[in-house]
Amino acid sequence: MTPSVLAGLTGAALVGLGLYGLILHPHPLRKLLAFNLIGSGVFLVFGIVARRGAAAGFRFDPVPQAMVITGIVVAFAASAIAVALILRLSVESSHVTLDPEVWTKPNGGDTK
Amino acid sequence: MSIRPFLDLVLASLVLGVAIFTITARDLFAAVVGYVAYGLLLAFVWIRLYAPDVALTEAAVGGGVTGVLLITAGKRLGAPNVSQEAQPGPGLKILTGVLAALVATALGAVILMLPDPPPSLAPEAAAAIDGAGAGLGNPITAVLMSYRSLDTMLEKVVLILAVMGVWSVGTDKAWGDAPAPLRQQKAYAPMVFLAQMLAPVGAIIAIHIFWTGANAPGGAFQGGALLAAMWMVTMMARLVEPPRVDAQWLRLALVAGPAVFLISGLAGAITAGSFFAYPSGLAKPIILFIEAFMVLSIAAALPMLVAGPPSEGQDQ
Amino acid sequence: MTDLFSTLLVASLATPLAFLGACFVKGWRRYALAFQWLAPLPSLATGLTGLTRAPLVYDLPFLGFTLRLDPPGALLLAGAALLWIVVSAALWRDRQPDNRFGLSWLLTMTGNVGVFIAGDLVSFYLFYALVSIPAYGLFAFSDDSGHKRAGAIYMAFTILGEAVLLLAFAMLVIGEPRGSSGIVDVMAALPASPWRDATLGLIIAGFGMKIGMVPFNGWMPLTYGAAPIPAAALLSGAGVKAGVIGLIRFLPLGIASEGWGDALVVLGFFSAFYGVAFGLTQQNPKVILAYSSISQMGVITAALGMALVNGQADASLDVAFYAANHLLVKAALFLTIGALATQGIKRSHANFILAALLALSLAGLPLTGGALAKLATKAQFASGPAAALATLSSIGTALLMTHFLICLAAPPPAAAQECPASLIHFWPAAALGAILLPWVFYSAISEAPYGLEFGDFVDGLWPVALGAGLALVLVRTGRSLPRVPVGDSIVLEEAAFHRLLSVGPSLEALDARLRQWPTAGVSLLMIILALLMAGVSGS
Amino acid sequence: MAELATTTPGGYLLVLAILLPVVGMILSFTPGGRNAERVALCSTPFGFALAVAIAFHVSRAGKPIVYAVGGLPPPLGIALRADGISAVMLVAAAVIVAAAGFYGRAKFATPDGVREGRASLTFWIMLQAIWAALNIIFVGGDLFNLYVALELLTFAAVPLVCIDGRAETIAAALRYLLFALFGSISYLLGVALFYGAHGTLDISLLAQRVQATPVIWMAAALMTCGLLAKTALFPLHLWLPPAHANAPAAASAVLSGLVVKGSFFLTLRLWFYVLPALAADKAAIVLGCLGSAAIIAGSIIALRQARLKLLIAYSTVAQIGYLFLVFPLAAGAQTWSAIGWSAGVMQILAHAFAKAAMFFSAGLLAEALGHDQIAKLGGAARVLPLTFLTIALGGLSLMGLPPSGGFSAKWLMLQASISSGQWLWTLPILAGGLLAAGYVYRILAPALSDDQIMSVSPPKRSQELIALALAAIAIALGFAPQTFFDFLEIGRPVAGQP
Repeated sequence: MTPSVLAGLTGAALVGLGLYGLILHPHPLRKLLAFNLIGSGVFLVFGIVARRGAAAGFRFDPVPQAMVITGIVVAFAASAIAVALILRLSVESSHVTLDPEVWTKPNGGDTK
Repeated sequence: MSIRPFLDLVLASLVLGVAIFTITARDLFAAVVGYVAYGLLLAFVWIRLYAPDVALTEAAVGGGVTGVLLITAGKRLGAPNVSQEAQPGPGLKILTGVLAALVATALGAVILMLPDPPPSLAPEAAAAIDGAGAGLGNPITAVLMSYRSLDTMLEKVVLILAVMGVWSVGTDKAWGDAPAPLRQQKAYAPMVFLAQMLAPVGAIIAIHIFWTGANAPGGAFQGGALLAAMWMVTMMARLVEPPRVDAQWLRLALVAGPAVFLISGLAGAITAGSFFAYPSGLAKPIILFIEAFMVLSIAAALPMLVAGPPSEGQDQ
Repeated sequence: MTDLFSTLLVASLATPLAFLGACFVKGWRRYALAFQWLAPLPSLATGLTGLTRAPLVYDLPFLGFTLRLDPPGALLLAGAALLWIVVSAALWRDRQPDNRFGLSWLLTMTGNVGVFIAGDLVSFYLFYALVSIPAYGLFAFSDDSGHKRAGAIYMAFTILGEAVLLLAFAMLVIGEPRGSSGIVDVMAALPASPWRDATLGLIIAGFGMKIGMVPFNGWMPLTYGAAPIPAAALLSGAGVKAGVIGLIRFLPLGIASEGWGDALVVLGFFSAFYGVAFGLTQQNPKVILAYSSISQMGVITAALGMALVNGQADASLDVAFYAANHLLVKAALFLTIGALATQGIKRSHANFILAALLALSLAGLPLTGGALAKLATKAQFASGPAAALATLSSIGTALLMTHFLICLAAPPPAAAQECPASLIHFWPAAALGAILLPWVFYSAISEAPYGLEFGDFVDGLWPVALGAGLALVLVRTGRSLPRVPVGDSIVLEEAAFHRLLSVGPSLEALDARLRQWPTAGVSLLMIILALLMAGVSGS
Repeated sequence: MAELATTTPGGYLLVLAILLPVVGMILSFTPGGRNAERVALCSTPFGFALAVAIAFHVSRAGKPIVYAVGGLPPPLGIALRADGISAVMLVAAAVIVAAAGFYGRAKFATPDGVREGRASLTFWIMLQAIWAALNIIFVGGDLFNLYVALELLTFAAVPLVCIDGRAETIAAALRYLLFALFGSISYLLGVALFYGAHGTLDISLLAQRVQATPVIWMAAALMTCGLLAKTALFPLHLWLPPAHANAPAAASAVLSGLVVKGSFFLTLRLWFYVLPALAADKAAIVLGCLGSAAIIAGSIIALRQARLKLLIAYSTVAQIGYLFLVFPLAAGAQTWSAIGWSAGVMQILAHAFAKAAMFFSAGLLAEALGHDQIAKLGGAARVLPLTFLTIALGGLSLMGLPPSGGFSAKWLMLQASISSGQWLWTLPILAGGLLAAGYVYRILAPALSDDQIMSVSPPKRSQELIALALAAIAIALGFAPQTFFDFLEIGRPVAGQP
């Protein structure tokens, strides 16, 4: 098993793990962690694609690697916004939850 | 038979083990700490994949800055306040587990089925290196700054947007004020000392990474991220406090990178016949020039994303 | 001359549209509504001109609409325009109804004019919707719960009919190989269309809802019961004819098609007798007239069915004449309710006789327009069981109309306020017009002479007399008829609908479940796997 | 195929259409303050002009116009392409963004006495960012570039949801963000597999290279699912009703009218432009079934809502369902595919304009009456005639009654399903129309009745007119001539002849 295949399978396993956590963890911060796990799994898939693409004197295909760098930044930006929302939610309400039942009161809602 | 495959296997199982811990840990904070460790481990995987640029980025952002972000958040949240009924039942757990495993298996299977010989743009990238690639020794920088410059420019726009998004979560009253300090308590003396020592050294290393990024692993993003980390360290030591969000210098620093990128991209239409093209011969200096501003923007954006929205009474 | 005629044709549509446009200019709205009785004038002229001419087709240069006027359309257009002019003029002379009502009125009028001259599927559908949907505003903008119920039921049938017709029209247009959506073209292609039977079934169901064909009849008595008299006169007179023209246009009359023809005959006569039977159980004259409409529309359906059986292409004009007669008489009958309910018009014998003549005209009383209408459909009901059933339906109509006249003796008190004073003064003229005007039209459409011989006279008279006599017997023997709620079967349909509504809460509960994060996540994974399976197994 | 890789005349306009809102965003952020509003509003006419110019060029060329960014053609570089549907969507986005801007001015003008307000600055920047992201999505030719645009779109949309800072809006925004991230990561994974399989992410190059291998199916499944999550296709709609119903009206209109169409547009691109060579009948049926479920469930639940804005939001869930009938109805190269295709694009446009108009009106109504409870709308049409006229016109299009874009869409969809022999799709199409009539009736019937209404504060006439104008466009779409549908065909790959 070459390192790249191993990394690819690790990536797939990370995606699976992350999906499990993202779906089941009730706390949004835990969901965010799980999202980042999936993200790194996906980047690893890019990584093995890049590694497999070694050619023309390069030990890797630079294009997917560049995409990973862009992807990491974007994922970080997403995490930052999510964290800001989670923190604000914890200030505004005692419930840090995504459970829709808490928020959809039959007569609640905006009155503007 | 070398020891390498064995080491790879150990590394992979370590990464997976920490990932499993992150998912299964009961305590929120423990999970966050687990994730930070995971980010650092992942950097080693990237090195094994001959991706030092990605490894640097992953270490700086995936492990470092994201780590600070999550740890700060975990601390501010305190004990998670999740009621028991929100916990999924065993049936749902099994179903989710089976489905997630199926997706992961399918993914693993198709990864093994990827075509051989593998397709690659490496030959094209190599061939273009002296033209559009501006003779940059680091092909990744060439991809980021030239071949796929539109992506990179947009990614910087995404960062500004994210900063604005984070700021917008604050209250109306606090608008214009500074974000809350990264640490509420007074900093320990050793922390202050560390920051005083580390920051200048880190800054120099950051500039070096950016500068060598043209030809060696590294580049604007990695350099900027390291610079950002140094700013964050000094903020955590409370040597400096986060700036006010309506400070013009801050806004200018945030938009400098994408703005300069945009202007030179537009200018490319005149000087090089196409938007986001560089005039031959001048390409490398122009790219370095743009990257310098991007370092600045990244160094400003990442700490602001970590610091969070403006907070009332945080007037400097 | 043809150019002048096309100009008239375009003006028939353009004038109401111009009035409609004027309603959106603030200062003009009042006048546009008050003078909207002028809007159908070009239609009247067009209709009269078009009666005796070859069909005219005119493509509007913009919008892609086609206008087409043939004699059946012209006949109904002229009748409808006349009715709109008379009723609108009287209504707005009396009072200034509010904008919602006025706008609904004008929209319904536009649709009613348009539906007779639409030449392609899309514009027909548009005008058909326009004559049906805004009519809601003519009776249902009320805070009274009964009116609201009638409005809701009317709307439900209307929209359901629209949906059925949309599917039918889509089949028609797809069945036309050259991509034309002209009604003539799609109908020419229908016999060869692979979707022929489905199309015809949908056409009959769709227009059946508009003309109150049993079992889609429940809305009609409710609506006419709720509508103020002028609105009821227009809806029953002109509005319903949109369904008739629909059947005329979209049944392949020239091609013998026994199965569908027989089905229509059965459906039609069933409606005809059903309307009589259930009308007899009612006491409110407006509701009785509604049941009479159900019955009369049944006769029209049966006539069309016979035409389909025999492949009579020219039946369209005969049926249109029958419908035009019903248009005038039914509207005049509604005005009769208002007229006799007020003190303004004396309940003299003369007035009552006039009302009786008008009512029995519907049953084909000799020398009235109704007799001509019967004569016009003679070709369809020539012999055999159909002829017997037609006679039987005349008897039924006479019976029902006599029952109406009896109930008219004590009209509902509200009827007086519903009917504008000008219309009441005008009523004798309107009634006479409704009885006599068909004579004018008849010469234009048919060469078959109306025999004034004694034998014919007796042939026409005995069913009417028999029906009237039966009604009187019914009164004498006492009211042992069961009380049926207005709209009969609608009560059951409403109950079924309410049972259907109970799907709502369970679906809402399901939705709440699906919107849980874990469920949504699981759904996502399942869709990934489903798409993967679909792809891998399909290739 | 080289013609899709090199710059064509007019191609530079594509770059300008993307950069205009990006520049606007940067100028709004720095120096900020009142400037943001001015920049955003001033750029809308230019954006509209650019979109029209692009449409003109596409129409004149009769084929897609292309720009190779940096002069570097794909696979190494990124190409931008505008075909018929791109051009139409660019124009629609420009109109709706401009309308939202001018409508939003009443609420989001920087308050007096303040240099810069949080909500104002956020609104103007996010509005332009959404515009930029949509423009990229409409003309992007590279799947990874489109990923970045998709993220830009999400990051711009989320803050608009919670712009008023109430706890439930923040929870709604968080749900939206996290589920959208779920979707984007799934999309990105598909991108990785595409690259791994064929070494390029350029749409037209991929279209030539793809083969029906498990890798490609996995990639397509992952990307589609990611896009479905962002489009809120039932049963992945958990985030949409709270997010769209709680955002301010100006934002809801853009979110419901345009933002969900962005990810749907990419789904179209994926199946009809990247994968036309694949026999995807079964996958198309899966999508069609989900769409049908969305129509039925979304409409019925809309019928049961107590609040107007929630009703409109659920109506969006239902109307999104119609969009997915395109996949079975426009697949392949049969005569009916073109009809199905026209129907799908018409549905996008009609819903975008009608829904934006409805949300604008719902906002005005809530402001005038102080609530948006449907049960308490009795008699409201007499005091807010223009607002209810707008709701009625928008409702006409949602119900699919003529003349309206919604009618054209359903009319064409029915034709496509009949002539393709896919009878079953006619049922949800018609049932959805009936149910839509039901919920529109629920709003209009009490409002038009004689019930008494308490006094109201009249809304701004200019805002009412903006909403009415959008509804009028939804109606006018019903008169679209054949040349319009021919225009939509420009650049549509037909299976078997890439």
